[in-house]
Amino acid sequence: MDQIGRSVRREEDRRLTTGRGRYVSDIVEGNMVQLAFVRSSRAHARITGLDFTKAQSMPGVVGIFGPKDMGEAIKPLSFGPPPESAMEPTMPCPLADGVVRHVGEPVAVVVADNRYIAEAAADACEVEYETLPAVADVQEARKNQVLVYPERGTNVAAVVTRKTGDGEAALKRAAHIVQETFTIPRVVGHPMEPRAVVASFDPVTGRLTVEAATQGAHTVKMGLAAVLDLAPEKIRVVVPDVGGGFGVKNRIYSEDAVAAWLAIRLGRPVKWAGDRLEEFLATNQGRDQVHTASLGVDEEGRIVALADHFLQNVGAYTPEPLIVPAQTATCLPGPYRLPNFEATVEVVFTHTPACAPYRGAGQPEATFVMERLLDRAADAVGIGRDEIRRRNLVRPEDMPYENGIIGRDRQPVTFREGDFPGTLETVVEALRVGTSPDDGKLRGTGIIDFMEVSGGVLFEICRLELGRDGVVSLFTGTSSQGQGHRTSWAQIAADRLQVPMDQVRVVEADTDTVPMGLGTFASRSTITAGNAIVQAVAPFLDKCREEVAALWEASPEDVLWEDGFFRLAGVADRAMDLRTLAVSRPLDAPLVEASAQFMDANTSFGMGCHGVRVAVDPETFQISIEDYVICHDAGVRVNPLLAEGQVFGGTVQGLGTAWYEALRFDAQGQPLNTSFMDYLVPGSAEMPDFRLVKRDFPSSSNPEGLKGLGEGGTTAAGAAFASAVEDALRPFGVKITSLPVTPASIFAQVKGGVRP
Amino acid sequence: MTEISMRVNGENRTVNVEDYWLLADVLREKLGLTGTHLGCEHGVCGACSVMVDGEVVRSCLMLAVQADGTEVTTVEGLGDPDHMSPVQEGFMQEHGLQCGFCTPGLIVTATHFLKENPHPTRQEVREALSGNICRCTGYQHIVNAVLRAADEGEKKAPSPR
Amino acid sequence: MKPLPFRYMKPQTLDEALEALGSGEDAKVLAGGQSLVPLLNMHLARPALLIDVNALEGLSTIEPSDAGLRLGTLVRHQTLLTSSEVRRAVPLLAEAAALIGHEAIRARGTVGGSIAHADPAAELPMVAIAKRATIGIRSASGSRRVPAEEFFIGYLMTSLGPDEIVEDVLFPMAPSPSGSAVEEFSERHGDFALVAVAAELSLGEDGRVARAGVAVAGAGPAPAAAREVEAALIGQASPEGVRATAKAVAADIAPEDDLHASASYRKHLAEILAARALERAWQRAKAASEAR
Amino acid sequence: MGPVVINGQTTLNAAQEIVWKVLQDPDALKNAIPGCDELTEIEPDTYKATLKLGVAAVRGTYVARVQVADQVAPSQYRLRINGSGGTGFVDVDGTVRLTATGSDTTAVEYEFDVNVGGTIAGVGQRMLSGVAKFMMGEFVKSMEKQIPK
Repeated sequence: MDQIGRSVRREEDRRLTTGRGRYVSDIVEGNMVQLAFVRSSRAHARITGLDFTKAQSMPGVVGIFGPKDMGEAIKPLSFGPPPESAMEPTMPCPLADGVVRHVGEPVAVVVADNRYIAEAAADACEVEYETLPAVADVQEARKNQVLVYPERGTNVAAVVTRKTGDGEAALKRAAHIVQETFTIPRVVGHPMEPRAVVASFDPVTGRLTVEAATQGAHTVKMGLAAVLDLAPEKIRVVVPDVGGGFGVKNRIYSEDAVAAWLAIRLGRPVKWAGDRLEEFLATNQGRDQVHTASLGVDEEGRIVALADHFLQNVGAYTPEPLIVPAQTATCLPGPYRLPNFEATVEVVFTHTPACAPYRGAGQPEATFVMERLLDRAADAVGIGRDEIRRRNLVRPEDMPYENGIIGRDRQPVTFREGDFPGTLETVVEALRVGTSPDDGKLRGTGIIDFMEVSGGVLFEICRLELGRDGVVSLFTGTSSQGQGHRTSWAQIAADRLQVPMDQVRVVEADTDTVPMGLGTFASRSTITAGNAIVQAVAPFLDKCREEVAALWEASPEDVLWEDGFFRLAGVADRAMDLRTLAVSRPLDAPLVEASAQFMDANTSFGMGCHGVRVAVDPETFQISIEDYVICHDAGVRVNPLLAEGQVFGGTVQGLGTAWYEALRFDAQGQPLNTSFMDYLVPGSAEMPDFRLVKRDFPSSSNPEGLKGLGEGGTTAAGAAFASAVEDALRPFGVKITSLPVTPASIFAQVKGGVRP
Repeated sequence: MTEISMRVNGENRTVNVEDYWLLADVLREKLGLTGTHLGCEHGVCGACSVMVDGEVVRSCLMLAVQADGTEVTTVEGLGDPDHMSPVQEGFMQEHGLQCGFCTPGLIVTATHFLKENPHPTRQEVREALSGNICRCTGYQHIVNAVLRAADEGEKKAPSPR
Repeated sequence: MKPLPFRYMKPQTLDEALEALGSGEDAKVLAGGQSLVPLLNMHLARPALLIDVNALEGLSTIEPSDAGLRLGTLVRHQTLLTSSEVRRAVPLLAEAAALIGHEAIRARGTVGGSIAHADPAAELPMVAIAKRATIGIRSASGSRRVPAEEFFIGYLMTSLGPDEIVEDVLFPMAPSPSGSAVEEFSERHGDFALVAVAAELSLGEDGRVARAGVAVAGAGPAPAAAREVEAALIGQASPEGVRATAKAVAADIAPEDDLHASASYRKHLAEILAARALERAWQRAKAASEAR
Repeated sequence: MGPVVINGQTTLNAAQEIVWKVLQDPDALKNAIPGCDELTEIEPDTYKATLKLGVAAVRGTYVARVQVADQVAPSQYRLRINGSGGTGFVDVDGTVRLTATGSDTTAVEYEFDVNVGGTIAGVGQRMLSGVAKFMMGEFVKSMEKQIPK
């Protein structure tokens, strides 16, 4: 029964489309209390007084707690070291310990009968601040006039360099050098479900159960164990339906720790369901880089060298200070032959919320910089924007192509499969189709290449268990926030077990079911869990074979597995399927189960190309997308429909950063647009219908040929959109070097320029 | 506390509410209808859309006391897992949802829209849904889903995969 | 983001509502709630008493008369879109109403609510100014009518007293033949306008513009009447001539830089949108004149 | 975007000494600061006040510290208001300068930085500058009214 490659519809959709989902905020338990946090209105201040008097007397308030009440639990949050960690994380305490370092940092917590009362009481809590100087802009912070951590003496948290060949020195040999400063704004991930957590404590067993809207159940478990000084086995973290993650739910947060601490202290179930404002202020954000980059090419437009110096604003607290900037540095060369390269990044603290991995995690930034430079270089050489790419892409005959830069799997980035120039041509051809009306609008196209870096981050475990009813339960530590893992994982298992899909039950993200899991991030789940599932099947079937042999009083070696049936060698009518095996076993027979741990040692690289045609109103500079072609190597597509959904959704999220999104701060670190009225995200009316062209090359980096594809759309869209808009605006000579590209930002450039 | 009575998904419900509670929270917390989601609580994202007396409204912008005496339809009232409405079925078949959090609001909005405009164009669907933010799907599959529901499964929807 | 506690009342008569409003308690009127409730949820509005006027009789009427089209304060935006009465009498209103938010907003939002809230980027205040509408105001001590231009005084600020309520808005009908148009620029479908322009032109016997009403939203702390443009329009007799008057709009508005746009971009947009609105209004007026 | 900067000048028909006195008078301050119902001296030249600030439906109550400082009689002083409440904070800091332009006329020049933080800064950007200017206008108008004729 071939299941891999089929667009199986998701079973959970029956629940989710009829309002029967179960998200954390939906959970109700007897005697439950709800939380609201008192959050800092200052970006940097010393807290000199907390007065809860007025709030405490409000009916329905159960208690109000400040940092002093939390005692030993007031210490920085932590979790296992990330794979690439040349630098310790700098994490906040669950409630600010004396000093606040960004607007929205939790200062105290109100426990009340419901959220209305909790919010009203939080509103009535009085906090006395001694305001301290603050800095929000990364370039200002780099000047070290205001320090986020005075004891460090500098706001520069770390400096990372990536280099290959002669590096920067090689630029001198180039016939043309293009140099530019690029800005990628601070953006907010904004899953539609704000973060939420429910914690309850059973004093009899001493066990803490936490249901969290998270991408990493074990991450939260280990983090809670550390901050609360609990033995990990005393904590169970379960993940119900989760309303989107995009990287920002892949952490332990202060609110998780406070809710868990309160559940133990109060002996009552505790719920915190964050709201949109809290999502703006207290959830990790993304991007915020400033690059000064130079690309040198020869007379024919062949790349000689790329040099980039950039700043990464990481905010005040940073769970993984280097992941994003290191990934940007690694990904800058893209899918091109690039002999000489040097990138240096300075990671800089500011008084803003943490800036951490968000969908793409460094790749959209790198792609924007490199692809913009290639556009410039094409203009400098006098060749087409597609032509310069044609001349520089890694070719099939170059593979395996090692570009000399060490990636997140601690190995040189190596392109092992694919036809990059072929992919480019496919998109160039597809975009040529279609005409535009003669309506006075300016039109332009953008065609850009990108790499999707997927997997290469540690391991996942898959455990298979044969139930008494014949259903095979599949346990993993990954966590779905919309990716449809239950369906894809069941497809993989059903395919290899040769059973119908409804005979596989997927249980994800329950820390009691597998000893460890890393969670869902870095486009790693399909590769890591997918291979783990396949690798668990063989030992699982071996165990089954032994059981069948016992029933048949035969030798396990004589039991064969064919087409979903166990057969006895040489005996034609002896056959048994898994279901029959399950019901035939004696009641006291041991559980049939097997596990495999797949270590994803090699990153998979999927290459892709986006082609966009836009129309721009030459008077108002209103932009519309007229055509959008995507080719995205996804390796083996387990479920093509779900894969397509990831690509389309990722691309629209990338268009958000490209077109609308930027969280602005004033010089004192006040965020200025913390509502969906002032922080715009993509809506349905402006987004295009994408045309997907499929060219897939199974990964050579893992046994099943799987690749991730959740981030590539986000990675590519900004560069593609900017290129197309700039092309359309050639008559005005507009240069796009920063995102988002808004009509207002175009006008700002045109104002001083020449009209066509 | 005020006692209010509503006809919710065809059933008469009477409940005591605080005057300052939003309709969304009363549906979710007092009536257990958690299909209605709160995504922004300032009337922009559309996740909390429900029908009140046949009109689509944001239940985060309406007080529960204002719904006294009205007929309210939430996503739960449009179908159930065994009897999905054409729009719900369309969302499932076209993969018009990923995380599913914005989905109930979209389904309510789309259901109401198709009643008014049973044969829409793609752009009309896009405009009708433009007050509902989805962060996962990129909207394309949602538009497919609504068109599929409009045509009850066949003609205008993209070719079967 | 939940409202802080307040007291709620739903009076059955206008007198009852006005009495409560005049009681000195910190009270707010709740009509459609599409502007007020977000403010309540964000704790930016913290009234002690909310007076829900939705049950009041006779405030949802649409009445054409010689004086013009009178819209009761509780007429919903969606009704402006669907009412044939409105489309016939004040087509500008129907066109503008289509640009208000999304259907879920229009289904609840009311004419009086939008006028009283006075968001400078909102459509109805702009149309009220372009049409030289008058606002009917009631309090326990009496009633008065205020020209729209005197009603809107700044960001969310109007000449409405704390004890007063908007009872109706009267839109005078344009002498025919006339034509009108609204142009709006927003980044996404359904958003508040960055800038919007509403224009209405009436032609004289000689086929020249005899009367003009032009207003701009989103380009200052309150919707602005484009008096310079209106003056320049009188006597114009060609689409080019009509378009050219848009240049004068800069003198009528005083936008400031904000997060979404610079003052100069807003001025630029106002000019472009005015030209487009005027040209369309002209064509419609011309067509109306030819149809006679 | 930095703080909202509000500056302006006006000429009052009173002698500089009289204007100076009014501007220093806590009662006059109380009447002039928008939404100020009470002003209690907590130490010399420093007052505690409760301010109800806002326009139309958008209103918040702020517990404020009002400080008159750096006086150079009769020509200049600094006024600082630091208010905080449930929706955030409002910090006003500025200087008022008086110059006699005749025996019975005084020029008043002022420049204030207004810093707003918290929810109101994050969701109310579109209105802040306009509202701040409006309120400062109210402050000046009210002060003018309190100059004895």
